[in-house]
Amino acid sequence: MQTDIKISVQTEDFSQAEEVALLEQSNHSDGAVVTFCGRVRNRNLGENIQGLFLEHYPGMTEKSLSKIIEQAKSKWQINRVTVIHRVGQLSVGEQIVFVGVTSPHRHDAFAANEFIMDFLKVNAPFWKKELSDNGEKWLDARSSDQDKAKQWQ
Amino acid sequence: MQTDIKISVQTEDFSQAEEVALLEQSNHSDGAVVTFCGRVRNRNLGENIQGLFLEHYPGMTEKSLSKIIEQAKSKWQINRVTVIHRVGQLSVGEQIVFVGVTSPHRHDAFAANEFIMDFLKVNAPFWKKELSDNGEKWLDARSSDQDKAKQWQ
Amino acid sequence: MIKVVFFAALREKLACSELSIESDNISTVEQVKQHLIMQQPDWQAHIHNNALLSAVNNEMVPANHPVKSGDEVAFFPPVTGG
Amino acid sequence: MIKVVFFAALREKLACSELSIESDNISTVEQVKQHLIMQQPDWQAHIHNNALLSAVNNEMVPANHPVKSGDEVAFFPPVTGG
Repeated sequence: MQTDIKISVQTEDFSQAEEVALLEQSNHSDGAVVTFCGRVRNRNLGENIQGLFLEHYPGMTEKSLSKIIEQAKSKWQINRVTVIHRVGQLSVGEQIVFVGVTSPHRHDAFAANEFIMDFLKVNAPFWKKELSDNGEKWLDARSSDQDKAKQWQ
Repeated sequence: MQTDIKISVQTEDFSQAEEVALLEQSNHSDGAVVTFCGRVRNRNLGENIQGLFLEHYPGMTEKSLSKIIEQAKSKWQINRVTVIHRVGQLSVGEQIVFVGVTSPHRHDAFAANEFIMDFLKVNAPFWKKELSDNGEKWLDARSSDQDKAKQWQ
Repeated sequence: MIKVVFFAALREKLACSELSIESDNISTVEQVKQHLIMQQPDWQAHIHNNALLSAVNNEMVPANHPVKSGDEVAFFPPVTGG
Repeated sequence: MIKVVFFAALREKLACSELSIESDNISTVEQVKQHLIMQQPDWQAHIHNNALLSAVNNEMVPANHPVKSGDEVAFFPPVTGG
């Protein structure tokens, strides 16, 4: 059986088109493909953003993402999953994270993709430092992200 | 203000990469992009599928999709929406439908995208005729699709 | 005149995609159906099918929806796109 | 020996990304924290922060989680990726 899970933590940018092509390649049983892509916004909490610096915990990051994907696989019928997360310095508009999921059933693909993003937000060891007009600042975690993850239980 | 809604019913194939690029172009306020792509599966209800023929009701189709998108816009904070649906003869593995949604908030992008797909499935005038090993057959609507759409109310 | 259009499996069963009927004495979708069956009795089973959907001027409507001269009335099976 | 690593805002506040401590008399994450504060009293406010998260060997764990020689213990603020 081929490996259907791809996890990558990388400084380089990625191509959504290539990732979708990999998810769909020789895959004629999954009729549904759902993707999420998160990018650096130009505004956050009222401030003008110039960019982000993303730090992570090498080693733990991959294990944590792998565990989240396994949980999703145990809840829904999904076959291929790709998670890419960038680290390092990113400018406004740049891609930060990509999650792609394939399934024979569209609801499974939607639910699993959102589940993976919700748990990535609270369990995967990434930290954002924001560079705005007011200088550098580590972002605080949002209680709304904790609430979203709890809703799956 | 530029038009943020794109609806296309077409026989030609489309490029998800180009559609995502259009959704993201000069769009630095929406941090979340969710896409759905549905493709022709090789199996359905136990039969080997060779392809599909898709018929639609020209004129009504666009109005119906436009109404579904407006409903989604009234429920969630979403900015750009693209819906592409192909008609005519399609082979296994070919793309049938694409829905792309951008938002400042990931949950809004996920929910609106799934809402649009769920209502497209029950309200947009498209019909599939399946070509399988057992010949040609118009597909029956599924009660599970009606149930999914009702869950949003 | 009222324009009547049929789609998909229904179009094939009736062997008809489009026709026009006089609008005299027709004021609802249900009356359009009755008129069609009067003209073509062998269409009865296909037209009097509870699953059949109706649209007037491109809007999905119930059977008691008003119809007037110049309207386009469509009948079709439950949709199966996406 | 126990390897201790710090990340993000905590790493910057402590001005330290990694250190090693003797594992004698240390059997839980909470005891690692106490040991660090004993060595560096000015770390107290940063280490005794209820929001702080802990991981042992790359798994997120509560403060009473066991720790033994050879383990890697990490402390970091709530995560903010995605």
